[in-house]
Amino acid sequence: MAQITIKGVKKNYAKTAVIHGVDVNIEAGEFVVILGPSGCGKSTLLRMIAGLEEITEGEIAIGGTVVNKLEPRERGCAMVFQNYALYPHMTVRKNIGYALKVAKVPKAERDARVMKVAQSVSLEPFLDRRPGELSGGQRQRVAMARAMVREPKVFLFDEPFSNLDAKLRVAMRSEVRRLHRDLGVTSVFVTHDQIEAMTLADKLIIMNAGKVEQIGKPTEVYNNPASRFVADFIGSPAMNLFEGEFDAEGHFVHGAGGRMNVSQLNGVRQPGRKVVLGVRPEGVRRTGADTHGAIPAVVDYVEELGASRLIHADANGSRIVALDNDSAELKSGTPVHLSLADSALHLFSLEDGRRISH
Amino acid sequence: MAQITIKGVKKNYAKTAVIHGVDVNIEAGEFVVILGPSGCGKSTLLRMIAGLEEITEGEIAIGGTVVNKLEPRERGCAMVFQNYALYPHMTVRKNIGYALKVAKVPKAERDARVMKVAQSVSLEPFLDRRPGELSGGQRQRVAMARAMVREPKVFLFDEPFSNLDAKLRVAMRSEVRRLHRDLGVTSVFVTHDQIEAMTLADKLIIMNAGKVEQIGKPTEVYNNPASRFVADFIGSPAMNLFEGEFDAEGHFVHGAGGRMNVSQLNGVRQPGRKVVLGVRPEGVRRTGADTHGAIPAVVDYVEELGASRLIHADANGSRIVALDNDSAELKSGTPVHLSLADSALHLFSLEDGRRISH
Amino acid sequence: ATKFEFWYGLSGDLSERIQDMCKTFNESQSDYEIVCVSQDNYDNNLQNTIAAFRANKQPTVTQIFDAGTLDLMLSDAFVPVRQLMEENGYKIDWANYFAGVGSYYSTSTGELLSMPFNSSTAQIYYNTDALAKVGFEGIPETWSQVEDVARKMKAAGYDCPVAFDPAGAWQWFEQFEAIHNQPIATLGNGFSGLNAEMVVSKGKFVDQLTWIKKMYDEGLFVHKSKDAGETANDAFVNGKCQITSSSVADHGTFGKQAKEGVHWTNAMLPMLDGFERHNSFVGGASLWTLKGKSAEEYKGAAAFYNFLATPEQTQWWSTVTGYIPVTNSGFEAMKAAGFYDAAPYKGRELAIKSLTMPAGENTRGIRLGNYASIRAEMVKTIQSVLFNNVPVQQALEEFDAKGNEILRRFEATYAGKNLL
Amino acid sequence: MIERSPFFDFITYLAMAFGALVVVIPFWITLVAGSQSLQEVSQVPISLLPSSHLFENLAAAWTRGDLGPKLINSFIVAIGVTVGKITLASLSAFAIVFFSFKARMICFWLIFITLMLPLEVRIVPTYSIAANALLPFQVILDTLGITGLVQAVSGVQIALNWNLLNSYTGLILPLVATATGTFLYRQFFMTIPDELVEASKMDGAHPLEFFFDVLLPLSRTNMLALATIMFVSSWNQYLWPLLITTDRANFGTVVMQLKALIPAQNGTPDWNVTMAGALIIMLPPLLVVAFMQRWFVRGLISRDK
Amino acid sequence: MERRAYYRNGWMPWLLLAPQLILVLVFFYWPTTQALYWAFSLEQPWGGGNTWVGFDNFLAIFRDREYWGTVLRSAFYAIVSTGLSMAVALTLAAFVDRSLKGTRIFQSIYVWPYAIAAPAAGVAFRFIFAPESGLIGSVNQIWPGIWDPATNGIHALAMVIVCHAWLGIGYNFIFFLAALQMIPRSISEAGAMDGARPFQRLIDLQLPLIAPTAFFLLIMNLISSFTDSFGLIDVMTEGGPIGQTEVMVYKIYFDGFKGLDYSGAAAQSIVLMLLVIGLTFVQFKWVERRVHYN
Ligand SMILES: Nc1ncnc2c1ncn2[C@@H]1O[C@H](COP(=O)(O)OP(=O)(O)OP(=O)(O)O)[C@@H](O)[C@H]1O
Ligand SMILES: Nc1ncnc2c1ncn2[C@@H]1O[C@H](COP(=O)(O)OP(=O)(O)OP(=O)(O)O)[C@@H](O)[C@H]1O
Ligand SMILES: O=P(O)(O)OC[C@H](O)CO
Ligand SMILES: [Mg+2]
Ligand SMILES: [Mg+2]
Repeated sequence: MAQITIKGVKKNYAKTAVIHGVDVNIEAGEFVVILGPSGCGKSTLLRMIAGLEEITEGEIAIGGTVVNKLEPRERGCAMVFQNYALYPHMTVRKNIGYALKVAKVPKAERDARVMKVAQSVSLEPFLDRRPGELSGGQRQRVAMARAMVREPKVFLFDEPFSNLDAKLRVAMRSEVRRLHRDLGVTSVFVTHDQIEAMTLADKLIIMNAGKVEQIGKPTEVYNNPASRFVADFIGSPAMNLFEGEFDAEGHFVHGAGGRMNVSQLNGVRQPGRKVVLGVRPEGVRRTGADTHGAIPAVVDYVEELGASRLIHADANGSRIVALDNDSAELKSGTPVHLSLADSALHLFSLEDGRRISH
Repeated sequence: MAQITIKGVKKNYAKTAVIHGVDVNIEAGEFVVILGPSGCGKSTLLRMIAGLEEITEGEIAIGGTVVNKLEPRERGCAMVFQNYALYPHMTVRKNIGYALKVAKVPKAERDARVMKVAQSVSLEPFLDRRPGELSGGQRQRVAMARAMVREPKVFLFDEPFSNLDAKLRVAMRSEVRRLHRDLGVTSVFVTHDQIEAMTLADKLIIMNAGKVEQIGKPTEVYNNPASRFVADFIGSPAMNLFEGEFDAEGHFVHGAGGRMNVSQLNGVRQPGRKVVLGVRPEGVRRTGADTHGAIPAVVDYVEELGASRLIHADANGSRIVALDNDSAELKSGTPVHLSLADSALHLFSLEDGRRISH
Repeated sequence: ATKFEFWYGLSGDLSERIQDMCKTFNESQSDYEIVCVSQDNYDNNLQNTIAAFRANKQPTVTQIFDAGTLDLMLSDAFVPVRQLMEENGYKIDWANYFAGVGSYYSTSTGELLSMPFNSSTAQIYYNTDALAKVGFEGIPETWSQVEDVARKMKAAGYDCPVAFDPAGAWQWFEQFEAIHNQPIATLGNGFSGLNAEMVVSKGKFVDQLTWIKKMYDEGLFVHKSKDAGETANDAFVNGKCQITSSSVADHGTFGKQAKEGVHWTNAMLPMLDGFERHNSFVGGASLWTLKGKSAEEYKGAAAFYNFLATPEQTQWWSTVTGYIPVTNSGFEAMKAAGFYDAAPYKGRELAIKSLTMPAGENTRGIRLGNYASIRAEMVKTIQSVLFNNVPVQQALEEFDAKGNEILRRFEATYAGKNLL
Repeated sequence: MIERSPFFDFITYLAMAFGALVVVIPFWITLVAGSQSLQEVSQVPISLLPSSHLFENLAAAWTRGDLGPKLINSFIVAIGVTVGKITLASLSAFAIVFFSFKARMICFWLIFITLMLPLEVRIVPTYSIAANALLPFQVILDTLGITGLVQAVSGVQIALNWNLLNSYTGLILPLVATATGTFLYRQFFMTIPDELVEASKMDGAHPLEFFFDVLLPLSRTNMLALATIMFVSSWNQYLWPLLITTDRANFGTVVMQLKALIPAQNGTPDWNVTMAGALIIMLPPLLVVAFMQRWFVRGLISRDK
Repeated sequence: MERRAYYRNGWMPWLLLAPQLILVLVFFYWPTTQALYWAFSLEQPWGGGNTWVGFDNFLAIFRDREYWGTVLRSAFYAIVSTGLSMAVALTLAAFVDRSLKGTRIFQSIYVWPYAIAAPAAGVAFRFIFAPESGLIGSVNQIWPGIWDPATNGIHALAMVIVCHAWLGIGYNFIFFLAALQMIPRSISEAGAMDGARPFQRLIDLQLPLIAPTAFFLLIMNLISSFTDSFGLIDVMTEGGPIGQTEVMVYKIYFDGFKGLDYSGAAAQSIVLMLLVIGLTFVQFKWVERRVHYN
């Protein structure tokens, strides 16, 4: 259990800058998830913590010690790789015990520790198999056991579930959660799956193009996205985002002259101000034509989700998605009326994409 | 546009039977999705339609003609492969036009048709690039364009989106839908992603272990799963399924002696009958301790989904998941009370897993 | 003109002389054109000839060395030269050929099978300055004198008194056996049957090899070979070694290549004390006419042989190389013309002298099957004695055993055939 | 890699430099000796710096080894083998990998086994086949009685004869016959995803269209690797040309000439000329490898994922 | 998994295979059959005929001490040259695999020996190892007679073996490097995270993972040392001194062509063939049974 401090960290590959200066503080025992689109630098950041990648600039400290110059083995981190990176030629037992063997832990103690860890992730029956003879989920557990056995100060996970199918992913999620609850080791978990991120994180770090966009609790990030990028990235189906401006009457004008009554945004409705208005599909509901502020729209198509469905519609040239629980059939071309829930509006600057508080 | 009739089709690889007899009727112009877990034989069935796999037994007819003995090129099907299977050394233009070239379509006509198709999937700017220089989504579109250019009678898709990330998948979904709406070509789409299946299908075929489990509209399948397998497979988070039996008083007894009041199942509650009771998480709600029939449970953990959250709890030894919109924090170990929505109960035979109507 | 091929096994200077000869022949008449192809050395030429014969691509005429004579005789692949010449209307006085030469290439009944061509025998070569320096008067004639001289040379500061190349089994071994009338194999070295047996380990060569080994160990014989970086001949003409033994064919080459200030002479091979000198073996090669060619080509071959047999040609060949004239008349004519009286040809008559010494039952020649392989075994045998200290008696017994194996194999291969 | 300590990097460079030295020394010595005069080359110890006589030596070697025509022969043979092998190998590998027929595995093994028994092992009998490459067919005809039949009917005696000795065909064909190429192509073809074949089937392409339109363009890197291997190995053939050419003046290859360049039994030990000759002989394949090495290595590292 | 994208087409595969099959039949199976026949008979060198002798030829070579000497020498030659070449190549490949700056230059140099004809290398090495001149000759200046491949069979053999090993470096290097580079990087990284240092990772992780390649190379090298040694020996020592550098192939050539003993040579060829087939068989057994790691 150790605190991790990342100060002004940058990373260049040859000439190209990949991480542009990241500052993060991770408390001891915290479970931090780094989330971001592919190529944004998540793995790079994680690997710099691990010591697998040199730090171009800045400082990383683990448990108070600056580790910039330390070899991976000296940092007390354990890592679970995306493709598990199990040693294919060793049995599960040897895979798990390899770190101990390298550390010259006596055989008896080693065996005991391997056994204990294997039990904790229900791997005892497979200890003498090779990774090739295991299912995806079992391999994943071996990777975790291997990380656990060293009793590291920090766990690092690089998209550990991305090779698993949906069902297994859900199961592994709860296993990781349990692991963290039991051991309480500081963990950094990289993913680009937002459900994974939302459900696992104590603290969520949203990265984009080598920069941190937002740090916060999952609900905080969901409910108060700090930028247009985060708003768009978090939540599935994605938030409806309309580019437009306020007119003299304070209406929000968008698309091919669509107008929305957004009186709840009082205070920021400077006429002519160019903004992006965001509202989640669950904040858009079907309503009667006579409802105040109802937006007329035409159904494009409907996506059936089972319990609910998504209405994709066109509102004056802007695409809008609404979550609907009604099961009546809606043909393409049907006119509907939609209203935006009051509390659910988000506003971002069109220029820099930052959130505009209201 | 052609009708597809699959009659008593079986497939063996050497000695092992992989498809055990499938009968399906696909109407001309219909969009059919085959959904099932990995290895259930979806691809095999599709490939038999395409002519890439011999039919061991039974008959497949396309547009009224039995095609069992026809070469792929004689069947009038086009196929989009999971990993696109683009010709890596050809430009996009050549990839799309290859089928026409092979068919000896004159160059001028070929170019015109390629151009038209490319326009319809917005690929014109990339016509002279190689597949390696395209993003995943663009490649996917090339694969579709390649299938479209031949103006086939049937489109076959084998998990065409499984290599795309979540955002792109949603986008491609609507593109496929548009394509089908515009061309109206009979389509068979294989996937193991249920969202994809639910949202795309006119008709859903659920397969399991080489057999068809259920055929129907997506909502029908969601609301009336024909078997325990379908119930478990469709819906995310998955349906809660409790194995148990009815006691003398008609209560449903499960787990470590948990009892549920399921009076709405009147008529099928023979004491001692062993059944599986199913209820979707959205049919499980938190309720007061004094509500009639409330089930006491202990929170294990809560998964934050952003708009809502899932409460994973233990009810007398049975795991139960409830969908919750409340945002109050729920620590592990908190006792709660849950109630099952009346209309949402499903009952399956414990023996053969078939649905028990009530 | 009819073209026909002649393959030969000489290289370097000697190869160029052959080319000269071919040119002369081609220019001397217009009916035939001979194409002369070098195959580098005798071994190669034999192998390539066989290979070509099997493929029906053989030359009309091929030059086969002494060691391959029996291989040819049993091959059923040639046209006997006497028959060839008769059929083509040439009258050759076969009796004019030196008896030793003729008999080597004839059947037991005296039928000459191949055309004698470049005949030689072995000689010993001395650096006369070195001999003078150690105060030896004249030329050593016995091996004990050679030993004595070599010892003195060593003492006088010569690093390499005698150049010795184990590959020279022909001069160091075969010719030794001949002049001492020692049998290499029974049945007159195989002349009277394919069932001859090797007997080297039972004869005088045991002592001789023992002596060579002693000389080698004392540094009086010095190993000179291609593998060692410098051949014995080179070492001799460069003045680095003072004595060497080689074919008289090299007499001409030595004359040309001897470094400034290196004075040398040749002599018949030395004898062991107390032995009567017998004739040495004819070395070199003869020309064989191969079967399977057209009559026209045979006409050409015959014309070519006839051309070789002319006195002028015999004399020219003998002059530009060190090979001996193969006919009595040729030799007599040259002698009469004073050819042998002065340098650079003086000394070559010793080869004839050596060849015409009294004959013994073991001096007719060697008629052993696959003899090239047996010779190669002898090279190994000498090497193993010198380099690996294998006891001489044992080494030679092994050599005999090895040789017998080769002979028996040959006999079995040609089972049912008899010596001609 | 992971550890980046300067000390370890230093060790790495040191080891690599040492390795380079081991590899380069023979080339260097060849060059140095080839550039020296007879006196210089005979010195002990030899100087390790090149001298100024390279061109004379090259010229001397050129004439002594008659390298001009021999180089041309070597090129003809090497290119012939390369082209022939690539053609044959790609076709047969195509058949073996992409077609389903009963004797598929038997054919594969029939061809593959030849990989295990290089020419050197069957020198002697191979020679006789070179004398008449049609002999097997003659024997087949004879044993089937066809020869006799035809002779009885038409009076014509069937005598198949095709002599390969002293011919380019003879130098080339037997080297083309071996399975290296087929094996390499097979390995590569197996990495071609099934879907690509299927896509072309769906596009209506004939197998040969698939072969020419898809497979060949895709195997370009492998083709280059194979070409390199084939060129080098056929250029470097020694025993076979030695055997099959009795007429060395017209059909000899450069590598065979090496022996002719080694100082002769009673010639001067002019190793400088020998080495200059060796230099000429080594150069073409070396250039090919140096030039192709990028593709060469890449072609062998067919990462099948 | 078995490929499934097969074409079914009656005659086409045969048409495609025909050229190769015919060549293989003519140049491989026919001569091999002939060798088999010769090995059981006595073939006259000039092709005049032959007599059936059963196993006599084999008995003859098996009774021959010299033949066994050649076999043992071949084995020694094979093991030492293979070991040497592979060890050097592996070491170089392991360092190159670190892909430091400038490694590519080294990498391309290491491939060079592959390009060189064995006889050409033989000439160069013969000069380098010549006792009276060359590079190694200098030791004779200090200790006269300490190095003499012309008379010392062991020296001569060492000289040939070193040259053979050198020739193999390029080939071995490429394959080792390819194998090393095909190990997922993350395996090494996992090793590093587990605390293993580079050398330990080489031993514990990389070597076991490239074992199939190493084994393949081992067999290829062994086979090549049986067969490719001919050119080298022919220009370097011609089997001498005292036949102490004579290996099996050289003896086959020598006995058959120089010694005109076609049948003995054929019998030896058959023995060598069996040996090589045996080795290849071992390889296949092993490769078949090799752990499929993924
Ligand atoms: N060795 C390298 N050399 C050059 N650029 C690199 C290297 N490794 C990564 N990059 C680049 O750095 C950027 C960040 O890469 P990184 O692997 O950290 O992304 P990521 O967020 O983990 O993406 P993913 O979700 O796809 O794993 C990418 O643009 C990538 O192309
Ligand atoms: N060529 C083959 N030989 C033997 N068995 C095969 C072959 N191809 C497929 N199978 C087996 O047939 C079954 C069905 O395979 P299929 O590819 O149709 O599954 P799928 O439903 O498409 O699965 P996925 O979702 O993983 O693609 C599997 O158990 C598979 O192992
Ligand atoms: O060098 P030559 O021509 O005299 O021949 C010597 C021997 O007879 C060859 O066997
Ligand atoms: Mg990553
Ligand atoms: Mg599939």
